Amino acid sequence: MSVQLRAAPFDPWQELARYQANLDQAGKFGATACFVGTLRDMNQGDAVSAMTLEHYPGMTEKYLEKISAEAARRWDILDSLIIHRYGPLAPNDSIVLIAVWAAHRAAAFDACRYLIEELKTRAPFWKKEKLEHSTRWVEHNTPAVY
Amino acid sequence: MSVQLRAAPFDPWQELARYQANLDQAGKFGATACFVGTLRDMNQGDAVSAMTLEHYPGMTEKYLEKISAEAARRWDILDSLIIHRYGPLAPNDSIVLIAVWAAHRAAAFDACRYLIEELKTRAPFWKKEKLEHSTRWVEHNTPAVY
Amino acid sequence: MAISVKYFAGLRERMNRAGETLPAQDIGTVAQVWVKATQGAPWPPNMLAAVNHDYAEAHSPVQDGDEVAFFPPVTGG
Amino acid sequence: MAISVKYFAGLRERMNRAGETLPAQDIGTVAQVWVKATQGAPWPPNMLAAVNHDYAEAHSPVQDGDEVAFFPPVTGG
Repeated sequence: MSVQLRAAPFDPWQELARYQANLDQAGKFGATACFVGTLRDMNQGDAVSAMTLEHYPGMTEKYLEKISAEAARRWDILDSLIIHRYGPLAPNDSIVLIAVWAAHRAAAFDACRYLIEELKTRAPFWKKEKLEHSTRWVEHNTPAVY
Repeated sequence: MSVQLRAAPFDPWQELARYQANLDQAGKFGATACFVGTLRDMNQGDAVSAMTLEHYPGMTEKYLEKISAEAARRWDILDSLIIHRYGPLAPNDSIVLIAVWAAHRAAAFDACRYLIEELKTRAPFWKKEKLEHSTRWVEHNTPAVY
Repeated sequence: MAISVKYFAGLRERMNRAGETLPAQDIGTVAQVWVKATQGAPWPPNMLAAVNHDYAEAHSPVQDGDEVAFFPPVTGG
Repeated sequence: MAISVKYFAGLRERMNRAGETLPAQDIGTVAQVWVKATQGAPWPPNMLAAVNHDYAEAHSPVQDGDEVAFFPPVTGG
């Protein structure tokens, strides 16, 4: 189980390859579910040229570790990984990576979905978008179902 | 939208990196949901030393393309990728990779889950496991919810 | 022409062949293909069938030139 | 000792400061921290609060030495 905050850009597929290589669960996991959130160049009808992600150091890690432990308690999973950027981002940058390894797919999917929904609802991150002539704080996230 | 059958081992994270690099949707997708199915070294309480995946050439591709098109019809997604092995496999080999790119996470997750469930329920693949002293056809897949 | 028949997985092993070609004469449905291929064996429980790479039922129509496949429940993914 | 107060995102900008230190005297709840920090401003709708890195409510207790944070709805992921 790992929670990582990153100031620098990261490649989610390289991170997954590296993390899984060190997983020490070869042959045990039959299902890996993952989610990558990526900065789009458009939001609410406006072109977005850059974004700054503010967070609450200390509380962020504590919260993400708490939901990772909760996922492991609720579902029969082998491991989980959360990587989240902070600081300045450019469009097409990965914002968040969540991955869950399990023997079976239902647990992997459900735990992965749980982690991203909890993260989006409660983890102390705030997005400030740079538009053509202004900046704005994002007011709320896209709901889970729409 | 791509459906690929592979006789040789593949690295799902390298495939994702390569496919996404050619996606021509940079800045458009905010959510990528993916699933990797991996051969475990144990099934139904027995050690599995190898597996052979038989499929129905022609029908397999047609079926996977049909569900990919159906996913694009049902959900607001930008692209999808399905890669599936056939032939002889070793434990820890990737069996299947499914990835869905979308603007928002609900569509990406739901389409990804739909694709793996449809694949498992109806795509013409059959697993034959090699155990210590025998081989056996897998009778049915793990259900979606358990 | 004729009907091309294919068998997969455990069914292929039980039939002792991967497929065969049957004369289209007197064949109008998938069930009739099965009966002719097996000399009258009952339809196995859970057996699936396809006509020209699409799933089909026992009563689905079969025409001269079609490819008909029989196989057990699938286990991919 | 004292109460350490932090503000984030749009609230930080509106407060014109990232945080401050308040004397713990007469402070027993999160709501009282907010009142003292703002000289009596009302609790903004949707504002969230945390005590020592855990979510808290307006009525949650605050002790000398605690870190209390106020912030708008979160938008990570």
